[in-house]
Amino acid sequence: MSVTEMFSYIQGFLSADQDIREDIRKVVQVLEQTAREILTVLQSVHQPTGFKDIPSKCTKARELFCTVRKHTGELKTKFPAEQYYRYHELWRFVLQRLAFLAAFVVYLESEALVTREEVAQILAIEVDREKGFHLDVEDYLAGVLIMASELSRLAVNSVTAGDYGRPLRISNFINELDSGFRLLNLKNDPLRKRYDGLKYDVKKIEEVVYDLSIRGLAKEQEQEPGEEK
Amino acid sequence: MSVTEMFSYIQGFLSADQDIREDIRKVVQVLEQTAREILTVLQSVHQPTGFKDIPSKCTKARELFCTVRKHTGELKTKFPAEQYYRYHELWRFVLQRLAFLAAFVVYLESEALVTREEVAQILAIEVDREKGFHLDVEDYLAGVLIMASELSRLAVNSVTAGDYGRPLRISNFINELDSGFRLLNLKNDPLRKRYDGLKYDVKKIEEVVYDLSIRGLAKEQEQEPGEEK
Amino acid sequence: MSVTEMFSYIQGFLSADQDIREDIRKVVQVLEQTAREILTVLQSVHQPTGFKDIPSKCTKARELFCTVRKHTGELKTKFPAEQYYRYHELWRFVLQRLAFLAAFVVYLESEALVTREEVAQILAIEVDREKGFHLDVEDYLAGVLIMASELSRLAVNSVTAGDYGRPLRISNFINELDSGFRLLNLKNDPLRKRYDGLKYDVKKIEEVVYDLSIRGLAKEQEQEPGEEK
Amino acid sequence: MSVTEMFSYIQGFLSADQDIREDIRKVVQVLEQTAREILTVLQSVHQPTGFKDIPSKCTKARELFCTVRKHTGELKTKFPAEQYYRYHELWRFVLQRLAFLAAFVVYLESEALVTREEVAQILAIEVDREKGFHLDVEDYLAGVLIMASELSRLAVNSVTAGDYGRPLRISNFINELDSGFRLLNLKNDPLRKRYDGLKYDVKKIEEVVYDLSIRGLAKEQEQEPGEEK
Amino acid sequence: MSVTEMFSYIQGFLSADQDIREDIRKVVQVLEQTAREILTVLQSVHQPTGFKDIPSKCTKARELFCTVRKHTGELKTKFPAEQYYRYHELWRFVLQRLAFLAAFVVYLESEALVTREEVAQILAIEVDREKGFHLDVEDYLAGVLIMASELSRLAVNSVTAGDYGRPLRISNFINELDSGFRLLNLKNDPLRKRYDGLKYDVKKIEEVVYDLSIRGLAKEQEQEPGEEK
Amino acid sequence: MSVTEMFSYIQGFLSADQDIREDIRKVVQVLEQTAREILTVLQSVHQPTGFKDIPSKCTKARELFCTVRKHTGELKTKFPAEQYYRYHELWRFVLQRLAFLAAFVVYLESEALVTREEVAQILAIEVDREKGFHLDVEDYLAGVLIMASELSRLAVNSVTAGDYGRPLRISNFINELDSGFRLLNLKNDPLRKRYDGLKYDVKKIEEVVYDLSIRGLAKEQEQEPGEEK
Amino acid sequence: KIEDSGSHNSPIIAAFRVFQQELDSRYDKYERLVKISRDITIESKRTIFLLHRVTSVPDVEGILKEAEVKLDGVRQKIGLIAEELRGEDLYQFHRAITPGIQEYVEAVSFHHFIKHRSLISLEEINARLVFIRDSKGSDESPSVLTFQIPASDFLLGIADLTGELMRMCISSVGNGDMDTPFQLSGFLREIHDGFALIGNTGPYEVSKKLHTLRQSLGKVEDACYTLRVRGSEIPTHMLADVFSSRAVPLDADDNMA
Amino acid sequence: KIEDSGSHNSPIIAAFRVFQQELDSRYDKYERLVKISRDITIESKRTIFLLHRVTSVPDVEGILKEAEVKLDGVRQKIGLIAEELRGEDLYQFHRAITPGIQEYVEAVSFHHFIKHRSLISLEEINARLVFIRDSKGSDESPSVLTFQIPASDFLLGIADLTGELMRMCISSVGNGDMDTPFQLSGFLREIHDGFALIGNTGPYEVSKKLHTLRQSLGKVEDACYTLRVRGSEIPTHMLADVFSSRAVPLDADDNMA
Ligand SMILES: [Mn+2]
Ligand SMILES: [Mn+2]
Repeated sequence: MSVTEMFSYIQGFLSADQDIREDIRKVVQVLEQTAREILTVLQSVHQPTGFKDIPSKCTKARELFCTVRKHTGELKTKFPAEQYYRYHELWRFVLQRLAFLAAFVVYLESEALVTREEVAQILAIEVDREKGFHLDVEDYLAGVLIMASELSRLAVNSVTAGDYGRPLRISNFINELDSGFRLLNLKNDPLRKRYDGLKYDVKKIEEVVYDLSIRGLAKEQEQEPGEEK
Repeated sequence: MSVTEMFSYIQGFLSADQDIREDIRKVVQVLEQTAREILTVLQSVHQPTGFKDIPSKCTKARELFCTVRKHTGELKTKFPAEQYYRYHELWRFVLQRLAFLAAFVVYLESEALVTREEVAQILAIEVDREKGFHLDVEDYLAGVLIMASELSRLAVNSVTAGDYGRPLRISNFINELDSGFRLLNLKNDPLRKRYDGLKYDVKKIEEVVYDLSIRGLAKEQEQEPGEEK
Repeated sequence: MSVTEMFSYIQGFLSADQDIREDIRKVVQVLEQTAREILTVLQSVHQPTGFKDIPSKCTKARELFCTVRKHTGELKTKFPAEQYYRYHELWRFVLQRLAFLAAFVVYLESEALVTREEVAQILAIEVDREKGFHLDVEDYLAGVLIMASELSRLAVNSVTAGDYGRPLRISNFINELDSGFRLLNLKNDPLRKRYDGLKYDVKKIEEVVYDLSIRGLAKEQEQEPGEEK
Repeated sequence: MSVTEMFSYIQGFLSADQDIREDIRKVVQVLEQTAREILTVLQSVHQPTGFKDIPSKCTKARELFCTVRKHTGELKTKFPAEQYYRYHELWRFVLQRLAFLAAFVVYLESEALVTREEVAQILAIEVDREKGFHLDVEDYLAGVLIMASELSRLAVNSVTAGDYGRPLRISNFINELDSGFRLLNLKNDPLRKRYDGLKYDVKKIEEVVYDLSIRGLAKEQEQEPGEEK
Repeated sequence: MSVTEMFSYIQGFLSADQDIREDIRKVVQVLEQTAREILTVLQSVHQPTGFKDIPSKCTKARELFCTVRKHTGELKTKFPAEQYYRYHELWRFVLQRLAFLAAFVVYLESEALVTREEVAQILAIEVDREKGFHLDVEDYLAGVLIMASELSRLAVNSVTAGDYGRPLRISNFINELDSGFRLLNLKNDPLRKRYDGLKYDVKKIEEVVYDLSIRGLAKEQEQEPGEEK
Repeated sequence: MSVTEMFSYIQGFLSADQDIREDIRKVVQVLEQTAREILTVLQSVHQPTGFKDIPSKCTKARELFCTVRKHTGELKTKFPAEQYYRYHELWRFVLQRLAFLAAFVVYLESEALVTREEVAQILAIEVDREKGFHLDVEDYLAGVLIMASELSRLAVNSVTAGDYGRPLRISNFINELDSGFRLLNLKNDPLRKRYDGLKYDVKKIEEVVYDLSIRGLAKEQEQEPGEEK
Repeated sequence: KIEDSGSHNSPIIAAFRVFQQELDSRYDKYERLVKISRDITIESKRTIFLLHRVTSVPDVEGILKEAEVKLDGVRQKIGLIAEELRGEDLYQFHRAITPGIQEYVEAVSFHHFIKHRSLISLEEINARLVFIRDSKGSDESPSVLTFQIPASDFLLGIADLTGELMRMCISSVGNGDMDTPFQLSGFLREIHDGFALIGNTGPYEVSKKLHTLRQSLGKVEDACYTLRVRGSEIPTHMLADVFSSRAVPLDADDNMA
Repeated sequence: KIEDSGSHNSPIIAAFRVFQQELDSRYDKYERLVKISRDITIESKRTIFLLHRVTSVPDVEGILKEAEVKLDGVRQKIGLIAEELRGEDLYQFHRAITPGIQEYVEAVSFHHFIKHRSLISLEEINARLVFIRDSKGSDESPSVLTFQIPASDFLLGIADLTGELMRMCISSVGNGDMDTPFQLSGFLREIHDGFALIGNTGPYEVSKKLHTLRQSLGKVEDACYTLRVRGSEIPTHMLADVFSSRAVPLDADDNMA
């Protein structure tokens, strides 16, 4: 085989790879668009009026996740399954965003932490790598941390909207989350940096609770959390 | 499952991954050490006296590649085969170095371009991803480009050592390589940057040939290349 | 001795050094794990319910420090005693964290500043360099500064928990600490940067005290600090 | 003059510059030390007890400014007067600190904004560049802005100390300062950034005034500011 | 003076500085244009035919320096003399170019090193900082080094033009220059980097002299340098 | 129109713009591929054997330019004609390469500088912006500068191929080009940087001519340039 | 002989003289546009600066009118740009004018918000950038020049507007204005959600500003939160009283300036 | 009452006074070491500078002796470091002294190379860093102080040495010395191969210098190549002649300096 033949042959490899990347990129763009739409729906909970119809917003978001599932289904077909990590970077960002959105919906619905299994189910992907296109555990955790920072914003805005009970509940939830993360031995990577940000969210929410407490606003609500939910 | 249980469970995943990385890193370190030893052997061809016993140096390098093969064999056992690209960055650098060294040995022996198959064989790894731990095509190309820059140095030093025929042969070889690379549609990545460096190697070698030509030194040798080899 | 021999000889030094570093790193990782556990225990004092059983939390933390002492004992054996500062960077971070945790426990127990001697004793290390593995004064001070920022958080949360006396006592304590630090002629180094952060802690605590004062909540408690301690 | 002589002569110039920088750096270090001492004296006004003897603290600070003047006097002798801007960066930081301290003393004494002339006089330097070592206008402004943030802290602490009149006076003062700065067309430089911080100081002080107002604490004191001074 | 008046007054200072910079920039642009014209005139000495009428080219360049002097004259009026170093960076580049051009003209005329005094005179500026707008010694040296590299080119081209005596004279000149620079204790700054390039100019010229020597072309001309000049 | 509607409306603009960019990018990729093929054809003139059949290589390159014209024709249809500069950056790079290749072909054919009109004709585009998709003057100049550096390489290789007359002709050509560029008042932009590189090409070619001159190889050829062309 | 005369008669030199003219006239136009853009920036910034005074003085109308006059002046300058770009490709000189154009969008949208409490549209902005010019041939009818602001500049200007809105909010809180902060937070949230919808599909510069936008929104939300929390300690009507009594000395002060 | 006296009698303040002393004495020592190190750097650089003259003057021995005297002076300064570090942990102050120590290694190994054409060993360097000091108590026997250069500083100094060797090679070519460049290229290649063997196992700073080292080697190899290629046009003995005839005016010039 001459040098020219050899390089022509190699060019075949390179083109195939570039085509796959191009295909993935297109599906990811569509996913990003849908993710942005879900975000727009959910962000309206920060509006003073938004607190009233959280359930309807969640329903709407759940509907949009149908579209997401269609596209994740498509994504899987674009590359050989065992090369997940070869192209991981291409969808990593959007998958973390989607995990965040799923976690946020679940929190708004039930004030509970979404599990990795639930997120995978909402996105119609797998939990175990062996079974196919899956949700990497680090991407799940990144999504959860993005939600934590959204919750600190929610704590502030719920006070503005006159809901004095929610911050306390958020505070408890975030504290539990913080303890959970403290169990993990994170490497010095982007996830670690994101986790360092959690400290600020915790502090921020504690200060909201403090402001309510010192004015005697926390107590009065504490008595009736059942009714409010 | 409580938050705590969930995070404990996740910590299991993270530890497993970290252990694999640690194991890979250790083997890679040994490979790097051997690669450095091979390099030391081969670099002595740049010495004025080194031109005489290139064959014996190649033999010695070939022996050291036995050690390499032992360690590449070990490397494969350290992680699930289908997660090659998850840990690719960990061995990428050393694999490119080894590809370079294999290419250099083959060039010194036969003045021919090593094929990807030959490199894979020298390192006892696969060419096709499907068959197991393989030599990624981009890593093969990176190794070849490192060799090109070593050859431009060799052209200079062979003149110093009084061998006026070699630069001309290197020049032809590098030109062919350059044409080969021009067939490739490289992305804007590290490989592309490395390839941009090839231009300088080509120019450098052409200037050596020029220096010989203008002094009538290239011609006289050209007549007797058969004897010299 | 040839140049090559000389370099081989020196490589011997370097490998030995790297092995030591690897050993130290492993022990440090274990220390970090334990430090994280102690932190989890102590963090719970920020919870509204946590204020009730501070003593029991301190006891639990004290127990975990036994494990710490086991590992610091191990750490000492990993390198020649007189080369402490050669490897200082490797354990510096975790030692500062441990100094912080020791200082925090002591503060919670007695509302007093832990001395360097006490920290050293809790960690089963020395105060004087000459005597063996010791606690560098800068690392002790760094630990104290980390605690200061934890105390500003505690001041906020003690108000939430209905303890209006503690912020005032913390304020006095932090002010004294600030005066102490102002005696030091710190260079433009990490410690200096950390100290610059103290300003914000002081301010935050002052604002909490202010919030109590203006609502007449500080006064009433001020009369009975003796009883509460 | 031969080439050699010429270059020897030139070497003289170059060494002289390096020597000057070294000399300046030494004096600046001493100035920083004294600045820190003045700060410690003035910081104590934030203490509850500190409000009583502000005059004595000012007196003490004024005394320390004598030392400052000795060193600024020395500083001037270290370089040719017309090369002020060549070495400006070397003393810029400490001069801004000193301007802040001078401004703070004057405010504590008279609740008035120090003029550039007064600062220059306190530091025994010039206002007009033409007349010698002077206080650059941007450095004066930086000093004033540092003081503004110190005053917002003072407003908070004066409430804690039971002085309810001071915050209102500080509020008026800071508002006037803010109006002044609005007149300046600042470039996008460090000074601009510092000025952006002023808004938060204004806001903080307004909040203190608000807290006093709604409790009817502001009015009663407003009538007797003259007595209190 | 009220705060408002004071700040209005200060705003005047700040605008003045910005205006000065704008004014200086305009004059510098014109100077750059003229410098480029002088360069075009002098560049033609590298042409084979250019060697014949060096004197006429120098005359023409000298004329263009009249324009330069007009603009340097203007430049001085744009800012207070004692703030030279405040705006130094604005004209530094063009002044170095002009120093180079002056040095090159003087060399072509007399084969001697221009002194700083001469450059200053050609540009109608001062040597002593005290006397007004001056030529900083580092800028003078930078100009001289730019010329050195131009002379190495001239040595090559004078051989092409058949002038075999000039390279030897250039060689002696550059060697003397090199000895001069060795006397300087340069910091690790741009000037030092430029000086490191001088060695390569020296080497290149030596190679030309060598080429002439081995062909017996240098000697014959050496005897008649007087006539040629 | 609500804020949301307004943003949706604008997103319409942005999507349309992105689609156009995607379309352009695809055509540009094809153009790049063809440009690389033309380059491969022309590069072979640097080979010792390549000097013999320059005309046939030029013919082959001319044929490939037909393909280029097909794609430039396509390119024009991808965006509104009057928004050329909106998307300029997308094809700028390849257009400069093509201008270089056209200039190189023309130089090899006639040893003359291609005009802007000729390049435009070879690429089947316009010279005047008003008439449609055109060749920006800066891109034309960039192409010419790329050719200059290719010619310096050609000068070296023509000596190797035994053609001693060509370097001298290249030298004259490049010098003229240099004078041309010196007329331009280039801003501090990429073109300016590229032009700064011309200096090195000029120097390199001068050194080749020097090497020929000192060996008496230039003279003998100079007598017969007419015949050779 | 050839080499010598070369630099004077050669076709290369002749061609380069043409390029010289073309480049010089292009660069000159570019420089002129940069200067106009700089003037527009300065004048727009001054307008914004002036508009910020609405939080501390009673005569809002007067300030709005004064700002309107300033904006008219800026529009005259944009007319100069339109004239320079007559028959040109706007995007060829886009880099020269984009800072000024963005700053104008910021100023005019700030003015619009204060007056109408709504977001100005790109069409509304462009509708005021129509210029009537006397033709050069004096007896021809006057020609109409328009300037169309690119969507990306509009977006970038609006992104910067959010920073000004945040500043306005902080000042309002400082001055005891109880309504503006809440209005601002709603408005800012709408803009924020709009940008979130666009995400990274817009030009790179927009994505870069998203972080600052988010920070501004956070500051405004914090301010509203503070008002609510503090307001909880006192009935709202009292709150207004408290601050209106404070407003007087402030005004007095400002009138002096 | 407590707060007021607090800043004077509190145990915290008392403890911090101790820290103040400890830190000040540490920082002071650090500063003193930085100054000594700076002196060592300057004097070592001067020595290197002086040694470079061997390529252009005939009296190599004289220069070597002069350099030896300078190096003795530097060693005295290293003695001061040893004294400061008596009983201390060298690595605590390593950052203060490493620049000077590296520069000394560079100078002393350069001197050694010119004299012996070989690489000085770490042991040879350390053997000369033994200092006899009179004990403070005057009637005790004099004490012996030693200074051991860390292996990493040795390596870093040698890495820098290669830069000087490259400069020496370029000057030698310029001055017509035919042997030195070839000797240098062999020597440099050995050092280069040595560093290649160590690769990235050494400290980070060493890896950082590898690139420069490779460049220096390239320059030296190019110089030898040039000599060989140019030398091919003339018999070697003639070559020497050519340059020796050139050497005279050069010397004359230098004697003037
Ligand atoms: Mn703005
Ligand atoms: Mn050095």
